Amino acid sequence: MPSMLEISPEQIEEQRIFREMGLKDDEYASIRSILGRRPNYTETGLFSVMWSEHCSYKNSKPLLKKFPTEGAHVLQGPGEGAGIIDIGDDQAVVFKIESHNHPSAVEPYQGAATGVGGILRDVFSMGARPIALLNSLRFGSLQQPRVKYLFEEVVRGIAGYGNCVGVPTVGGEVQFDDAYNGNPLVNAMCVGLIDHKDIQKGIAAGIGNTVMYVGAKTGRDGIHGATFASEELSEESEEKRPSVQVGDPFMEKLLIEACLDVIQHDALVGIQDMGAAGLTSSASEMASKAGTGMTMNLDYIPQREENMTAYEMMLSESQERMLLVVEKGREEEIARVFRKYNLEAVAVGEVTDTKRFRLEHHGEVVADVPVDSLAEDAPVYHQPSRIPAYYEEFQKMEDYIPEITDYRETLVNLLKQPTIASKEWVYDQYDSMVQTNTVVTPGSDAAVLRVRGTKKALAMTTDCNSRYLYVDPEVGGKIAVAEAARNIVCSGGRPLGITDGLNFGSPENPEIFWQMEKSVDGMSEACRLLETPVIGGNVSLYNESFGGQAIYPTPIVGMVGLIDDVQHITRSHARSAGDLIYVIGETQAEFGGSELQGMLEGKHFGKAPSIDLNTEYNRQKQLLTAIRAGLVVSAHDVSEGGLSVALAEKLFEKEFGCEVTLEGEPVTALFAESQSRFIVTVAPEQKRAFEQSVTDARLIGTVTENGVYRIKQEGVVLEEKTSVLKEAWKGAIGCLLKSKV
Amino acid sequence: MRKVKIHITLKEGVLDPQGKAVHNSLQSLEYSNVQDVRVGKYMEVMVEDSDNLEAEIDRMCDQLLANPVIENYSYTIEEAG
Amino acid sequence: MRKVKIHITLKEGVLDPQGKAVHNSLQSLEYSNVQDVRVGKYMEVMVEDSDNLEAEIDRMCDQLLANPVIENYSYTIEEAG
Amino acid sequence: MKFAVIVFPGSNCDRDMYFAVKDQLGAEADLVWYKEANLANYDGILLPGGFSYGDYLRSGAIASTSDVITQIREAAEAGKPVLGVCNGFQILLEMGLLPGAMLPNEKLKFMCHFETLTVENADTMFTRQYKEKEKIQIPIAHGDGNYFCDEETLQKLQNNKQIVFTYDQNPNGSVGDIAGITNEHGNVLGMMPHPERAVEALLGHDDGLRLFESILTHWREHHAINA
Ligand SMILES: Nc1ncnc2c1ncn2[C@@H]1O[C@H](COP(=O)(O)OP(=O)(O)O)[C@@H](O)[C@H]1O
Ligand SMILES: [Mg+2]
Repeated sequence: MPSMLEISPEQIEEQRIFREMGLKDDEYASIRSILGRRPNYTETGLFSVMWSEHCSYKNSKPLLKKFPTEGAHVLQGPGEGAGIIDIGDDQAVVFKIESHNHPSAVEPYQGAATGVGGILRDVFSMGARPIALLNSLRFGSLQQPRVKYLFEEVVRGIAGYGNCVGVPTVGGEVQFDDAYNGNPLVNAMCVGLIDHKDIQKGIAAGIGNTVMYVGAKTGRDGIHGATFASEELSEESEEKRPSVQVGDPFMEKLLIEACLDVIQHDALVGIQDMGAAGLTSSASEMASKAGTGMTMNLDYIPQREENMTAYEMMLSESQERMLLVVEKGREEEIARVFRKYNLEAVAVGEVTDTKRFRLEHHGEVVADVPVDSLAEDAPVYHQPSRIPAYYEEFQKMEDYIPEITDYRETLVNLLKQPTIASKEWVYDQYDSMVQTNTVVTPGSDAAVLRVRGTKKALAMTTDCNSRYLYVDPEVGGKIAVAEAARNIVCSGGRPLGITDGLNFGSPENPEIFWQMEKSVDGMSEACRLLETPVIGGNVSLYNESFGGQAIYPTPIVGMVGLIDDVQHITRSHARSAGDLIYVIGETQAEFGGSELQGMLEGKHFGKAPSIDLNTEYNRQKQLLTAIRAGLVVSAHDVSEGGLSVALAEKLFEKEFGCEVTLEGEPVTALFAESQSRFIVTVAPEQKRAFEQSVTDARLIGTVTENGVYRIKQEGVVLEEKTSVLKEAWKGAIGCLLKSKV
Repeated sequence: MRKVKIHITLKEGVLDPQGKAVHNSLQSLEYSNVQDVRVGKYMEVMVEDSDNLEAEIDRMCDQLLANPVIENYSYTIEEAG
Repeated sequence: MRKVKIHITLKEGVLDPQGKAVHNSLQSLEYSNVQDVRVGKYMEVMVEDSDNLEAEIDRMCDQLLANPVIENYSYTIEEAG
Repeated sequence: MKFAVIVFPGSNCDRDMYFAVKDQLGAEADLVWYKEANLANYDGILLPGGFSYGDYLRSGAIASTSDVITQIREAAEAGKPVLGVCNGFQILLEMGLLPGAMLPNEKLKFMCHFETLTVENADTMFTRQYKEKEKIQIPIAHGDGNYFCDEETLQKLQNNKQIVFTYDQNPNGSVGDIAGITNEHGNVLGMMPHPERAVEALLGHDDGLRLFESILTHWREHHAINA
C-alpha cells in the first residue's frame, strides 16, 4: 500500500475495507465511537489486530475465566508472557505453550520454526533462561503426500530452530487422525528457570522513560498474521502466503543472551517480546498494563525494506524483536549491553501520561488512540452453544465391543499405528541434551531435567487425547489433565500446574462452541481436583480445513512437576528381569475413542472412557509415595492401545520378555482404554512393602530374561518375541514416510 | 542428455538470515564495498531429453526443488556431453 | 554498483548427500529420466565497483565463501541498476 | 591448569563444557568471549559445540575468519592442547588446523543420541586414560558431521595414527567411520561426539570425563618436568 495513496477514513467506512482486515461491522462502529471520528488506515489496522481473537481472546474470554488459576506456589498466573511457579530455594519455573497452526499449514518449516522462536521469547522476556522445549503435534493421515510433507517439514523446522538456539527439545507428542488432514496443529511449549529476584514485567512505567527497540529489523513479514491466524483456512489464505515469516535462530540466540544480561541492569524498567501483532501489541499492552501512554516515532524503527508505511511497520510480524522501556538518560548503558552481541538497541519512543497511543511518521501523527481501547476494550462475545447431534447419537449407542480373534496380530497392528508407534524418528532430530541437564530424554513418560546445583529436578510433558474429547469433550478434558499428571507422577514428580493450548474449530459454530465450553469445564474440574492451576495458555480457533471440516477439539495440556530429589527420578522402562509386574486400577470394556476402534472402524464414536477424579488423585498420590519410598523400579501409565501396548512399551528398551496372567475377558483386558491405570515393576524384595503402600495394585506377572512377550489365561493368549514387536513399533513411522502412495 | 542449471533464490522481501550473516562477516573482513548478499541454491540436474522438457522441469521445481511460498526459480537447459 | 553472481559447487569426487536425496525424491515422484543431481550454492553479492574487483572477489571466495577442500567456485560480474 | 572455553556468537555448548571442566574435572576454566580473548594465560583451549553464526554458509566457516583464530593457531603451534567438539571441530577444519571438511549427514537429518565409539589411539594427550580399542558411549548431536577427506589424506591420517575415535555404527556417512582426529603433532583434537555431555552418570554415561582427565594428567606431568 503506497503511503501517498493511502485509503482514506471515508473509504474505509464506505467500502467496508475494515472487513478485509477482519473487523466486523459493529466492531468498526464501536471503534468509531471510541475515537469520536473515523479511524484512518493505520488506526483501523491497529484495532483489527488487537481485536482479533489471537490478541483479545474475544470469543474465549468467558471460558478462560472458568480455569482455576491460583495456588500457593503460583507467582505469576495468566496475563504476562508466561506463568511462573515457585520451586523453592528462591527459584521458580516459567512455562507456556503457544500454537502456530495456520502458519505451519502454509509454510511448515518456517511456521514451526517461528512457533518455537515465539514461545522462547515469551519465556526469556520474563527474565528466565529457557531450559527446555516441548511440542505437541497433530497431523492427518500419513497416507497423504501433503501430510507427509507437512509432518517432515514441521519436525525439521522445530529441530532447525531449537537446536540452533541451544535449548533442548525434550518431549512432546504426535497424533495422526484424518480430522487434521487439512489443518495440522503445531503447539510449542517452553520451560524456563528463574531466580525470584530476576522476574520481569512487560510494563511501560515511569513517565518520560524511553522505549527501545532491539533485534531484527522490521520487514513486511506476516502482515496480518494475527488476523490470519483467526480465520478459517481457505483457498484465499493460500494467496496470503507471502505474509509467512522467516525465522533467524542465530539472532534469537544473541537476543536470549543479551536479554538475560540486560535484566541484571537496574536501568531496565520493562521488557516484552513482539509476538503476534508485533509492535502494536507489545507497545500498547506495556503502556496499558502500566496505566500510562506511549508515543513512538516510526522513523526510528529499524527497517529491512524500503518505503514501509506506518501500517506495515505496526502490523509486521518480523521475528526476533523485543521492546524495552528504560530509564530516561540511561539508554546508552542499555545499548552497550546489546552491542556486545552485535545487536543494536534503538530509542523509538517515550512513555507518556496521556494514556494514549500516539504514532508519528515522517513528521505527521499517523495514529492517536486511547491505549486501553486497543488492549482492553475489545468486544467480548458470548457465542451461542448447541449440543452437537453426533454427541447425542453417541450417548445413545450401545457400548462398542470390538471383535478380535487374533490377539497377536492386533497387538502388532496397534504398535504400528503412527499414533502409538515410536516417535524416535521425530525426537532423534532434536538436540535433547544441550545444556547438560536432561536426565530423562524423550522416550519415557515425561522428560526430566535436573536443576543444576540442587537436588531438585523438573518433570514435564504435553498430553491430549483428542479422540476422547471428540466423543465427549467434558470427560476428554478431564482425561487430558489427568493423563499429563500421570506422566509426571510416573517420573517421580508432583504436578505443579499446567499451561493449556486450546485448539478448536470456529467458535461461531454453536456446536464447536459447545465443545469448547465442555472441554474447559472438564479441564477446570480436573485442575481443581488434581491441584494443578492453569498459569497460562493460548487459544487457537478457526482450525478448519478447506471443506469446513473442524479438527477434533484439541486442548493440549502442558504440565510441569517438581521432583524433590533426583533419586526419585523414575523411568517407564523395565530395568531388570525377575522384577514383578503390577497393574494399578481396574479395566472395563471401554473402547469409545480408542486406538483400536479407530484402527478397526476408521472412525471414533460411542462413549469416552469414564474417569473418577478422586480415584485418579488418590492413586497418583499412592504411586508417588511408593516411588519416593524407593519401592518402584519403573512406572508407566496405560494409555492408547491399553494394557498390551503399555506392557510392550515397558519391555522394549532392554528387550526383556514377560510372563503375565490375564484377568477377565481378554479383548478388554488387553486393549480397553480404561483410565487411571498404571503399570509398574517392583523388585521382588519390595513386594510386601509395595503392596501395603499401593492398595489398588494387582500382581500380574514378572519381567523375564528370555525376550518373549507372553500373556496367558488358561493357556497362552498371546506370544511373540519382544524384538519382533519392537521392530514393528520402532520402524512404523519411517516406513510410512518412505512408502509410495 | 541435457544439463539443466537451476537457480533458486529467495523472493524479494523474504528475510535471508544466511545472506545477512555472510554480509556481516564480509564486512568484518573489511570488504567494505559489499552492499548486500543474498544466498540461494544452485542445482545441476542431468536429464534425458524429452519433448516437453521445459514443462517437466517447471513441474519438478514447483513440486520439489523450490518452495513456492518463499522462493523463485529460473533455469537454463544445456546440451551435455 | 555491480552484481556478482557466484556459483559454488562441490568438487568432483566429493559425495553430495543433498544431491543424492533430491535425486531419490525425484525418482520416487517418477521423474525417471533424471540421471544425476548436484546441489550447490548460488550467491548474489552487490558490490561497489573497484579497479581490481575480480581479484577482490577471488579473495572473498578463497577466504570465506567457498571451502577449497570440497568446493569450486565461479562467478560472473554484471552491471547493476 | 587453566582452560579457556571460547564463546562465539551462537556457541551453545560453551556452558556445558565449562561445567564439565569445572564441576566434574575440578580444573579451572573461564568462558572467554571471542572478541575479548587473551589466550596467553591459558593452558588449554576448548572450542565448544553449537551453531556459531547460525552455521550459516557452512558450519564453522564464519567463526574461522574471526580475530581470535590467530590466537588459537598460536596456542596450537605452542603445543597447548586444543579440543574442538562438534561445531568446534568444524571450526578447526575450516581454519585448516585439521585436514578435511564436513558435509551434511548422509541422511540429511540432524541426529542426537548416544553412539558407541572405539578409541583407536589411546596414546594421545586426550586419550591416555582410555585403553586402546576400548568402547565408550558418547552422544552425538549434529547435522553436518559427515567427515570428508581425500584418499591420500585418509592414508596419512591412518599412518600417523591421527584417527582417534571411530563410530561402531557410522551414523552420518563419515569417511573411515571417523568420529575424531588429531593434527600430526597430536595436540589438536577435533571430534563430533560430545564428551562434555558424558561426564556424569546421572545424565546417562560418564565415559567422556576421562578425556578431560587425560588432558589434565598430561599437563601435570609435562608441567612437573618443566618445573
Ligand atoms: N513431538 C515430539 N517431540 C519430542 N518428543 C516426542 C514427541 N512426540 C513424542 N515424543 C516423546 O516420545 C515419548 C512417547 O510419547 P507418547 O506416546 O506421547 O507418550 P505418553 O503417551 O506417555 O504421553 C515421550 O517421551 C515423548 O516425549
Ligand atoms: Mg505416558
